[in-house]
Amino acid sequence: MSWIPIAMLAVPLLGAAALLLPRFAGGPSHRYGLAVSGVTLALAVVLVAAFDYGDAARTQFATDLPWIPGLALRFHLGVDGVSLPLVVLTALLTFLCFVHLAGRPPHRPRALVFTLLVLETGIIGTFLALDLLLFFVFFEVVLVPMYFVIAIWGGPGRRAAAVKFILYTLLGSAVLLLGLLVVWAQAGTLDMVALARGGGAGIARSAQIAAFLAIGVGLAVKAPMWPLHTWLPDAHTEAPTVGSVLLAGVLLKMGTYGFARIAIPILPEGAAAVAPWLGALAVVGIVYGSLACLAQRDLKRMIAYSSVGHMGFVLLGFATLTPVGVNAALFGNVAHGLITGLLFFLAGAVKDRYGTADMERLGGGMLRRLPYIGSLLTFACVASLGLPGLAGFWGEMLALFGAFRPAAALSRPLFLVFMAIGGLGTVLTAAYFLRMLSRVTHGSPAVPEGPPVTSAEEIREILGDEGPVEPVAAGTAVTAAVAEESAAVLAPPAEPVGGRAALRDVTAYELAAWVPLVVLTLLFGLWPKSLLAITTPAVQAILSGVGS
Amino acid sequence: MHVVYPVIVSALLFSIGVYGVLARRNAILVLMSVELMLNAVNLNLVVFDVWLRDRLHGGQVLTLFVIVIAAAEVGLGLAIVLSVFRNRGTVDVDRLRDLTERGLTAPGLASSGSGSAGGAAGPSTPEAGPAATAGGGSPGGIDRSEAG
Amino acid sequence: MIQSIDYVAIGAPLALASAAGLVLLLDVFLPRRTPGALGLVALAGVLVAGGLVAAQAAGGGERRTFCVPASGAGPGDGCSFVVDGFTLVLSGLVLGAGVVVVLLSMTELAERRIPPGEWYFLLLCALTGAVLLPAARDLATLVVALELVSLPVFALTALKRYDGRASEAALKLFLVSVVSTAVMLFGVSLLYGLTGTLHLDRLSAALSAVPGASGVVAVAVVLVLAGFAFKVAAVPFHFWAGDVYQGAPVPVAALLSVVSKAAGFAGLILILTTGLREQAALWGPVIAVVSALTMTAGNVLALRQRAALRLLAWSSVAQSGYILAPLAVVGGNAFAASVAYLVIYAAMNLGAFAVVMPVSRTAARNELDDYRGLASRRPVAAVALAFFLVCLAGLPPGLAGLFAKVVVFRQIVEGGLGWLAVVMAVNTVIGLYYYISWTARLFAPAPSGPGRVPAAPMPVSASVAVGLAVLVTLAFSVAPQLVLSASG
Amino acid sequence: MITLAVLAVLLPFAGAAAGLLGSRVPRGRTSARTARRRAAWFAVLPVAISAVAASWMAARQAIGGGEIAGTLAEIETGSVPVSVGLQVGGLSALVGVLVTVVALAVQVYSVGYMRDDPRYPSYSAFISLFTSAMLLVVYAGDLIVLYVGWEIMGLCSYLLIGHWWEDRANSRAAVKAFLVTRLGDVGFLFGIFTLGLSAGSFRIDDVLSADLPRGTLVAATMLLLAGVAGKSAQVPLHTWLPDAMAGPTPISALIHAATMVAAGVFVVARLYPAFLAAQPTLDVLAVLAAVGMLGAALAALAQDDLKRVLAYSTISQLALMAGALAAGSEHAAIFHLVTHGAFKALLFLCAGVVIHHVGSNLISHMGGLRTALPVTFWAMTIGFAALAGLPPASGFFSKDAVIAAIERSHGPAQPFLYGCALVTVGVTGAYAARAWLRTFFGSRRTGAPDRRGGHGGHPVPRSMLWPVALLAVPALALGFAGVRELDWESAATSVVIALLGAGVVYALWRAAPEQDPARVLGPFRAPCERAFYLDTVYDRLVTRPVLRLARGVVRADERVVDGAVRGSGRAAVGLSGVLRLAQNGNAQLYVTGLLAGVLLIAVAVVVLG
Repeated sequence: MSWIPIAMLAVPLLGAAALLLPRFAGGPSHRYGLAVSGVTLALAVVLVAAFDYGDAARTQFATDLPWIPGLALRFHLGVDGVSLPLVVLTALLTFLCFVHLAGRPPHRPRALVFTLLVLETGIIGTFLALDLLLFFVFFEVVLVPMYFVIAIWGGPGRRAAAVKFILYTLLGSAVLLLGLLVVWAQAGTLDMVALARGGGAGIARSAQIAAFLAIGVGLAVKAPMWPLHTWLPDAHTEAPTVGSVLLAGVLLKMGTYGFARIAIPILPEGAAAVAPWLGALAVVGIVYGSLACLAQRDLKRMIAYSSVGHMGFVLLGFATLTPVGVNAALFGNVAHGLITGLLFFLAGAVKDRYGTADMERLGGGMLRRLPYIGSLLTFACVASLGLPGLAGFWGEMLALFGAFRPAAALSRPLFLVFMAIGGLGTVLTAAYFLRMLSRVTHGSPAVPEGPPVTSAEEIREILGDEGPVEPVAAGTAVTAAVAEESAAVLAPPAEPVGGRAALRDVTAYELAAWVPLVVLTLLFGLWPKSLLAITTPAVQAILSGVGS
Repeated sequence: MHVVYPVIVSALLFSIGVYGVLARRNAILVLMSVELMLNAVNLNLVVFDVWLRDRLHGGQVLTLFVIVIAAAEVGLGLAIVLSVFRNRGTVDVDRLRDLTERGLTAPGLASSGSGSAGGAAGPSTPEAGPAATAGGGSPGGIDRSEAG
Repeated sequence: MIQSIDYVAIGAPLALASAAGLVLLLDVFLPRRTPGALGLVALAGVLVAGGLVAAQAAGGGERRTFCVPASGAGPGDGCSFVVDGFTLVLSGLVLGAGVVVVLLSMTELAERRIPPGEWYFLLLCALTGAVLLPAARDLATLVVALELVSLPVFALTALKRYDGRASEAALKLFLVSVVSTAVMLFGVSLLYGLTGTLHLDRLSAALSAVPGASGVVAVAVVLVLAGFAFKVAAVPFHFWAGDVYQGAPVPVAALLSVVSKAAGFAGLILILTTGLREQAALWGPVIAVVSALTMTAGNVLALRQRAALRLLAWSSVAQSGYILAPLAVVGGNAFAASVAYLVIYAAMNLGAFAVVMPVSRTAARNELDDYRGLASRRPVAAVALAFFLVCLAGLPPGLAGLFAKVVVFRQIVEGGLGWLAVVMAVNTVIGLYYYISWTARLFAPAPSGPGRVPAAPMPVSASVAVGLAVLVTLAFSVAPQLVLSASG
Repeated sequence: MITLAVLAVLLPFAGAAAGLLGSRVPRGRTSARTARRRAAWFAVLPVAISAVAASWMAARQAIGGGEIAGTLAEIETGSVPVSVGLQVGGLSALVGVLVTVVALAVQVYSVGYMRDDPRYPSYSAFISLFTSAMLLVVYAGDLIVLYVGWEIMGLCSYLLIGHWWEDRANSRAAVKAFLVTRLGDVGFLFGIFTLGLSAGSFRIDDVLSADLPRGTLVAATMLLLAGVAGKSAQVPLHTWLPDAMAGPTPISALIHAATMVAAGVFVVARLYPAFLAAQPTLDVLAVLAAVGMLGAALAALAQDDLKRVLAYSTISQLALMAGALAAGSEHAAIFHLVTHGAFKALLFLCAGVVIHHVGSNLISHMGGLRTALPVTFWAMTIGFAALAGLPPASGFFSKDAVIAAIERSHGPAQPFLYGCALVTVGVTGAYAARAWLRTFFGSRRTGAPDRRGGHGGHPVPRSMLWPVALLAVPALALGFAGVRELDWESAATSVVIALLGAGVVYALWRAAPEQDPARVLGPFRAPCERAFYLDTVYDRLVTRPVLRLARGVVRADERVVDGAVRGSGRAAVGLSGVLRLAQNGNAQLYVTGLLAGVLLIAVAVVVLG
């Protein structure tokens, strides 16, 4: 079965290459992209089905071929409990992006499909690679496609944002490469599995620290960690919807995945030495990101900054160097991918309809004008702020729990402080999301502030008398499900009557793209074991070097 | 004679050459200064050859090569200077500033006349087209050189 | 004393020289109407030389000729001409580049305003020098070969006699070059004076034996390096690059950026690793600092460039910095990384020139904005150029460039030059800025102004050149081992 | 048997899902009427079954059936595992019955109350979701599971307070409620961490049976107290509750009077052994409770909004329960919790009827409704009697148990707590009397702004009256069921005090029926009405600084963090400009640079090397 990982790389890559053929010019490329990514997703599903869950810590479906002996670079792929969820997430999100595109064909579709498929190859490759340099190569593959996604299909400030993105992340990658080379120079091998098994054996402590710093900085740029995050808001804000979704959903995960795959298992002593700093920056990121969100005006920008905060929790999880912390980080990765992916889809949908994502100009009353989208937005926000029962909770909770008792080598009081600050961050997170919901989804869209209203009951009376109200429930988590259910029968939905120009509520394509995210968010939230059971054995294997 | 004296002479010669290269604006004179530098090298080589009593006479052999190289360089150099003069009407090194970073003004250019001669007014031969668009006034230069 | 000459060893330069002569002869006798014929002859000459090199590589082993018997003048066998792996790789590089340059020349000369006979003659002479140089093992041969590379290039630059800018470029190149040569020769004379030998393999030991003149040795070493530093356009010898690339015909710029540079690096590597092996403590830091300055200066200068050729000039300066960096690592086999980078650099840089060449014929000023919308006018050329630029930046899908950088980084990191690695990392980022902004222009919507140039068909020779470069670069991307095993 | 507990939890959840998903399917062909009817069934039926199941389990407990416990799964976290399990003990069974019964009453009541609301399906679904979450809290066998339910309750509270989101004020109130409780919940979560990690398990049984050091217990219970204070609206995190009255009245009855706010008290009782071993926590709780009960009662006396009166009274009564807990009587607290759940839900539902009838929340718009709403009048009379602790209403017995427990307790804070409790009893009598008199007696006040043109007098649907009548029964009689022993002495004291308070108000009201008896407070009235300006203080101390900080962060991000990035870019470009200066086209400058460079390098090598 070891052909599956290779096939997962080959399908999108060859699919992209086939697009270069002249006969594709002008064709319905987005359908083609849908098919290719669908095949990739199917392969991912096969991977999930064939995965041996009893032995999640072991590398499965391994391929190990020599590629460049001169660089000791081997084409070494494999899947284990750490990478499997992310691989599937990538395949899923890419597929959903194509579903989204199918409903809303972009300009220059062929180029976009090509770019996205290459992007998918790079991301999946990063998660599959088990050779340090191969990892690096795939890590770099995503840069240029993402640059073009932003620079060609982005918003008005796309050029600057794209340049900032690629330069900043390349700087990170270059530093990362230096760290990897230090590891190579010291340990003499590039095989991640062997290196992780060795647990830093043969690498001097000072070299470990240096390498961890370099690798950590490289990954932290991608993650992103405060204060290396400033490329992210611009990139997210300017990127087209699919770009934002992939950027937030999986691209950021490459950074955090690197911590779990490379930095911590291979350099345990370095990790132990740097972890307090990592934790400190992580909690600063949590609070800082939340505060920044609190004062944002742009919806997409706010969601982007929220990623800084959420990634702070993920990094805090890593910094604890405990199984529970790393578990939290991996869980948080997946949850953030699902939820923020959904949030960006929604923000894109809002932007498409209103023509702006500026909260001031959006006004209020989205629940009235676009009840489905408003409801889904509420759901996504509530999931993102870490409500128990939804996926976002477990990552945050376990990260804080990990910080409650960090690894023995770390200072507990320090991490208790981190935990307290992180806990405060969860409140701030809730604050900005609810504030945004209050501003955007609540209130009345058209009717200016009416006569002074003293009681809620009166409001109800007024509304009841004033005219028809759209037939959909209020901003609720689960109205999402209503929408989901009715997706099949979704003819153009009944236009909401709000007194202003009617906007088209959710389309079938959009629903098809969003519903899987909603369902998975609920699934992982209600039954976290589905994910934790895969990661826990792998995490314990990762940390075997640290604990000793 | 101790080896130091000729070496010092050659060093002085080399320095004079360097000075000439830096101080002279006329390309021909610069070329001559370079010759001085090369001759300093030659002197060095011969002196060392003698002083070391090199059985292979590597120094002398190399001297011959250097002389040949110098000759070739001067020949080529003069040809290039000639070509420059034909195109620009000047052989002042510091006035040849058509090729420069964009946006940096070349103060010498305006006064030299080659720039101000006005490409538009000159007989805009097809050959001169690219140059005229790029930098300024080579057609004017051609006029001058033909006149001179 | 009659020496036996190993004609197999000197086959490649000999073939080139013969081809040069043949071109000159044919130019006299052939009718003027067929400039292409001369190009084909030159191409054949280069290919024959390449075949010889390939045959030697296949034959394996090492060939030496022009030897002086070891008679007390020092250790080593005193051979002036040695064909070993290093020589073969660089000769192969030069000849491969020569093929592309000849192909580009055919496009350049298609307008028949440049005399083809002289052009190809000079070109082949320069190639002869560049092939000769990596085989040279004594200072005299080295100097002569270096001049053989330089002098024809001045002439080639100036061969657009009607173009004042070409003449100006030639003069600038000439001036800087001859001054550098003079400085280098002065250094050579000092080295000779200190050691009494010109053979590289005897030089090092002899220098170590020089008592109490370390100052003079240091000065001599620095001066000798100057000549080669000029060739590779290292700081502070980089000033000429921008002006000359811009003024010279595009094939000459390509020649300068690849062949001439390869020759410079060959000489530098020979001098450093053979002639001055024992003096590594002396030149190691110098090379490191120069390398850092060179990559920084090149990248920073390219940052605000609007003219394509100037940008390529500064980019090639920056790339020189990367190639220099492993040389600063004292000892070991670090120079192999330089050679590997050089080979890959040659492929991708020539590719870029090969695409720029036809564009320069429709857009006179050849500015970056002229490339706007190239993807819609000439999709293949645009994709190729994008590929080369991304390669130069060192990002996938340009894996060749990425691996080249990895090789270099690895040597630096292993050599313990952490600061240089960081400088290079930062420079990679700066470099990416201009490469990617150029690449982005290719895919930007074309300007709809009246000045838009209609897409002319790609000249065949240029297409072949581009195709060749793409193939080679792709091969290096997929299997960089080709380069690594050859240069290692 | 555990299936029954699972069923009780899951049925309302399924009802919620069905209500949201199924009410309008197929879309477009389902009339609003059908959808409403369907949603109503989805809402009422599961809760009814849950109520039966809960009662069954409670009955089984009562006859000594022993605990029901079961673990569905263990979730490995890499550290202490989470065991997904339920556990129904005596306390849980009792509170479970309270929750389901009140929820059922509210669901039935809402069918009528929300008759005209187009968003009834989502509304009822959230109530079902809430019921499910609360049952999860009550039946949880594991602290993390409890926490999950705890937070989902918070979400439902948020969604339901903001049900009429067209009004920004409701939206703000909802956000405030969520954030304030969330703040406490962070502490709660940390408390759970402390307990779970020290005990090596999150299972409540394991935690309670573990022999934990006292310091750990104090720390853990203090942290838990934060969550309790948030959820149960105790000082200093109580400020959200009065604002939460913006929600529909049934929500106030269910969530903000009977169930969710009681969850805090429930959790303390559930983990009581841990609290008992941590005396400092109990002392802190005592002080908070004392301050809270008196302050809230005074605030209730000065409010004009009927629902706010009830809200402050809820805070006060919850503080009373907390006081009982602090005094060491878990039984008294739970007893009062149950009776309070009954009579406060009754009061809210009655208030809902009144508000529905009058069309205004303000007491000053009411009056003389005794004749118009006889059923409501009598039900509310019972409710107020229970609230004031007058016999024979249920509140009398439970409050007496609390007062007696406080009286008998020992502790540094006991005198203060006891004093406050007695004064509170008096004030409670006063505000209950005030609200009762001004609502149902006197003349009908005119001038109530009514946007529907006519003047009030909305007919009250029957489905609203049934629950009222039904709830009146336990509100009146529940006391007899729960009483263990009656301390006549303290009972007499508190009744006398309560009557005293009520008497003062009555005297004032008699003197001038048109004027508000709250004037007795004199200059103290304004602070009471504004709840001692705590909202303002929080706004100044927390909200505004945080927002200012947020703006500062955005500025700093722009100028400093990103500024450094852009600055380095600009520096590179600037450096480029400098280096370009040398590229002026003058070959002699190039040569000069070259030679100078060689010289420099040579000198450097000679000097340094």
